[in-house]
Amino acid sequence: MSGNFFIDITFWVVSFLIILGSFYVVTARNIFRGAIGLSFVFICVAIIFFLLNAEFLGVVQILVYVGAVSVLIAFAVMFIKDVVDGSKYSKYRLLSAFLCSFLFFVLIFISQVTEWNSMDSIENEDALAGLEGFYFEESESGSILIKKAEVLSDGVNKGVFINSTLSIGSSLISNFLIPLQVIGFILISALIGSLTIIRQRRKQ
Amino acid sequence: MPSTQPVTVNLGPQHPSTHGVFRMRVTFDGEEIVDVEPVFGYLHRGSEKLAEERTYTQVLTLTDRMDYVSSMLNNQSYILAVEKLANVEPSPRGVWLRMIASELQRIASHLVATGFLIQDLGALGTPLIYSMRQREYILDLFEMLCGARITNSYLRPGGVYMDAPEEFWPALDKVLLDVPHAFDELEELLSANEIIKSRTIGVSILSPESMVNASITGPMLRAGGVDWDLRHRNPYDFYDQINFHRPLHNSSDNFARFWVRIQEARESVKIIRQCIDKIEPGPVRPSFDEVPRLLRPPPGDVYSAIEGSKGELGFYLVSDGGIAPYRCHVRASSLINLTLLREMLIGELFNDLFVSFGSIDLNMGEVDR
Amino acid sequence: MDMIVENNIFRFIYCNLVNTNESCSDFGNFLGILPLGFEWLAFLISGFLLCFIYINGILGAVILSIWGERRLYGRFQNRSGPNRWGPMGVFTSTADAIKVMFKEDVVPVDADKFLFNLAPVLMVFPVFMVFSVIPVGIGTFVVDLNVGLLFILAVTSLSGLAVVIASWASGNRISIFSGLRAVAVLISYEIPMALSLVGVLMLSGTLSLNGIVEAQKIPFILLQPLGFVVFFLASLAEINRTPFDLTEAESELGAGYLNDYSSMKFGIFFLAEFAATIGASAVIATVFLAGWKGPEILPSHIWFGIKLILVLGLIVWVRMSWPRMRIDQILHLAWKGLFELTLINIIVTTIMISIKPDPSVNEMWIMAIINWVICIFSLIIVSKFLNRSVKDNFSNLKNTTPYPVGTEKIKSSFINKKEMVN
Amino acid sequence: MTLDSLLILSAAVFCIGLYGILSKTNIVSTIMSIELMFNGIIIAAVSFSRFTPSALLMNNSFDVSSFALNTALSGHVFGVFIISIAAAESALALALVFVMFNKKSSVDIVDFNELKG
Repeated sequence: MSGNFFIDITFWVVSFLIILGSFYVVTARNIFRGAIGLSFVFICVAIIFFLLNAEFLGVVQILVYVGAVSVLIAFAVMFIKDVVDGSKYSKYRLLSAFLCSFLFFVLIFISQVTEWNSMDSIENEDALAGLEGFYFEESESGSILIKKAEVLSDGVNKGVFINSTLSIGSSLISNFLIPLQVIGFILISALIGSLTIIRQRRKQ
Repeated sequence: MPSTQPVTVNLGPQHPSTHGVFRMRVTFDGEEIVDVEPVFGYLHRGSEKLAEERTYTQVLTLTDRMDYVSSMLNNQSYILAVEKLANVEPSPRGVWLRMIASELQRIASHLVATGFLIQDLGALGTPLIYSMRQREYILDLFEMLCGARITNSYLRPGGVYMDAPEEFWPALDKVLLDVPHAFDELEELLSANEIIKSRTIGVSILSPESMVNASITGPMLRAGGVDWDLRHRNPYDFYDQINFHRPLHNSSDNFARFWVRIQEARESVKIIRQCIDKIEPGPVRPSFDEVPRLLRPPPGDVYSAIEGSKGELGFYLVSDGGIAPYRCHVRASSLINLTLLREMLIGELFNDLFVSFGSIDLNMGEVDR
Repeated sequence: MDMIVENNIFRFIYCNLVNTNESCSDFGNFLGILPLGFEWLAFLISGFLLCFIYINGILGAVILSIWGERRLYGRFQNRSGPNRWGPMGVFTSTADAIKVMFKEDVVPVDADKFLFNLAPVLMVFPVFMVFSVIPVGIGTFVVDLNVGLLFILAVTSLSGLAVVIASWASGNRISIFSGLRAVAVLISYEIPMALSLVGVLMLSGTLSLNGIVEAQKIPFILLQPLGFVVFFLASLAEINRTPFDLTEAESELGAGYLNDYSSMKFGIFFLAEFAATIGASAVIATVFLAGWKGPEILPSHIWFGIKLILVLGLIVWVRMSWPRMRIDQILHLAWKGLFELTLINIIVTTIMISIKPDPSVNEMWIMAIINWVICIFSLIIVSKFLNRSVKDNFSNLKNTTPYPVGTEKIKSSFINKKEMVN
Repeated sequence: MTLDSLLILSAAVFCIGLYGILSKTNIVSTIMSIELMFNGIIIAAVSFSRFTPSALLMNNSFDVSSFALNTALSGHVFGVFIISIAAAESALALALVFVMFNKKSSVDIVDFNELKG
């Protein structure tokens, strides 16, 4: 169980770093340092994704969040003045701290009380093979059947959690096709919208 | 545009591409230049004041150090002024020799200017080294003539210091064969490269009117279509016996300036060939009986100008009858060509700042003197 | 575990430490120093050793590549290049490294000291991470991620953050200029860079670099010429090489964001830059030139090295010959030129795959010819489109009328002799 | 690494982000806090998809098709959606920051109180 042990240790260390980094982001007076702390949190979250076998999501997290969003924020910080101690508290600081910690405990309580479905309760062996092990795909009268593979051979696929990229891709264009299109429209309208906002100022 | 605040940046005096020690306080709006304030004087050595303490021949060595990439031309301008002031009649062979030397220097200077354009555009030294290699051959010729490569002090009142050695003439022929090829190479580099063309054409345009008003001279003026060349308008030495074209361009942008320089260097090769044809044996300078080492010109003042590699290069000398000039003033072409720097740069991008600056082809030694 | 066991170096070290039956028995005899039950220790040690070997290999390659690049510069520029220290000057870079280490480490007064020191680290670690997924030979890699190509794109985008931090933390306006330019260029060029790889992904069907190498029956440069051109230019922009070296434009910004760095911090930036160049060449060699594949007269590592050096030489050649582009031209090229080219590439590849889902080698050659024709035509069209604004200004040169100044010759000779008044 | 610990982490990041939004007046800090909240949500989505099976897979009598397997990755897909939305949101928000800064040369939300009745 050496693998699990290392994964657990990494998880606890990284979670600690995430919470520490998040606190730094919301308390730092220097906005630029806050932005850098934010990108640190993003990287740590990507590590959590890697630990959860979500390689694709982890890589996208680094690509989009660290490579684009936090660089954009750092870029924006350069344009505003009073960066070094520009991040001030409002007068509701204590109230919001109380509210947020209350919400935090409520969330923990709910998550502990709720009985979540567990992976252990799956009894279908083919499903387990499809999720984490090796499996065959057999197409049979319109639906695809998953069979557990006993011997390793070329036609064997890895489980959806081990090789998630393929499955994410296929579900994006089958189950989630319409949300995908909507996301595309949102991205384009955001692009055009932000350009329009900037250009309107330029004319004046 | 209110959306961004202008940023003022200090560029220089220690900056890799200010062609010396030059300082500019540039105000940017984003990447666009909105204001330029040139600050110079970091290389001021008081040459004009020092000239008042030296004899007329010794002042020659100061002129070498002014524009150190075209010292032969500085020498020529100064010597012409002294000859006019002291009524010296030069000997013909000396004049032909100094014409050859000064045209060679013009080629060398234009090679440096063109090489540094491509360097300023961001090429990593390869074009610069190619043009510098060609310049080396010309400097070798100077070494044969006078023993020095850069600070020559070759000319004397009435001619030159000494005659060219035997091996000079075949070497000169070889260089004259090579130089047009080098310029073909450079011109191809300049006018066939998409990046260079798109970065220089239409950048930093100056109108001929403004250039004439600012008394800008030299290749910069001729790139704007003004046909003004002192070798043609006011022939000094034996330039009236020589046929040459004056290349003109009409767009007055960075590309035109360098195109004009390259064509001009080609014309220089033709001028040198004509000089070689016309040169005849004889003394290279009058004897010391006619022109003594210690000149004492009669009181008076004189202004004499030549067409230098960067524009009109003039010397104003005042004599009080003594062995040293009472006052020596230089009309430095680099300094006067700098006057329109602000007009050239405003509205351009940061990337083009040093390209436009380099297209003036200035030399800090001459600007600050 | 099964992913890592395919790795030859790792397996060699691991099996020499612990000789377990499952993964080691069918590959010959191993020492087995540690007793069974210490697999976790062997796992740690062999992982550490693997990374150690890799990082030192990269550092050695960087030192060698700096030397080789300088020698090449020398040849391009008609001079000898470094030749004093060691045979043919091999140790010049070593001497440089030692010199850099002993320089004084200056931190500017205005600098944000923590971030100023953090930036070199952030700059260098993504570069090493790029190498971790690249197979440099059969079974020679650190890890074979199933999202390898995307991982490379993600990790290289980190260097943009490092540049921003470095430029901001220096507290220097010229550095901030450099940082702003870097952000604009990096964010713009990430898009064509990622899109140019889509054709490769469609052909190979996998994101893993090992899978991409194995999928190349003929090198993808033949099947994806447009993708290659766009990826090459975009990676030049990502590693700040000429003609896209706006960030460190010596003739304008001095050294850009490196202005205030000295000593080993500067050395680390320098190292990261050259390592990034090697990394980009390695990615191009793997994705477009079939990586370690080649005729079996030479070992796979040698083939990879040859291809790497070829691409590196191409980058050096470009750097030596081309001047820098202006910032607006660079951004126009990304958005108006390369972006369209990638879309053309994707459409063409999609059509071809839908016609021939599983082509044989001969059919691939036909596809390659069609692709090259399309590539050349689209490049010509796009370059014409981009160059509409640039016109030759020789057209009206013949009928130039000189500006009417000084049309008559100067008659007086400027000489004015008079008595001096003392 | 269990579902419980991941949910606690997610809730913590979410609540810290909420605290940042409520307590800070600088708009850039607010945007950064929003990004933190997004991240907390993605952690929750991915961990649910990793540790809880969908009802389709729980059903033993159902044929395990690849459709059913893909539903196991809904959390990942939602993570991708959230990330893209966050990218669009941050671009738009930063454009707004520029505009606000030009208008009042300040990025403090306290200064933008023109809408109050």
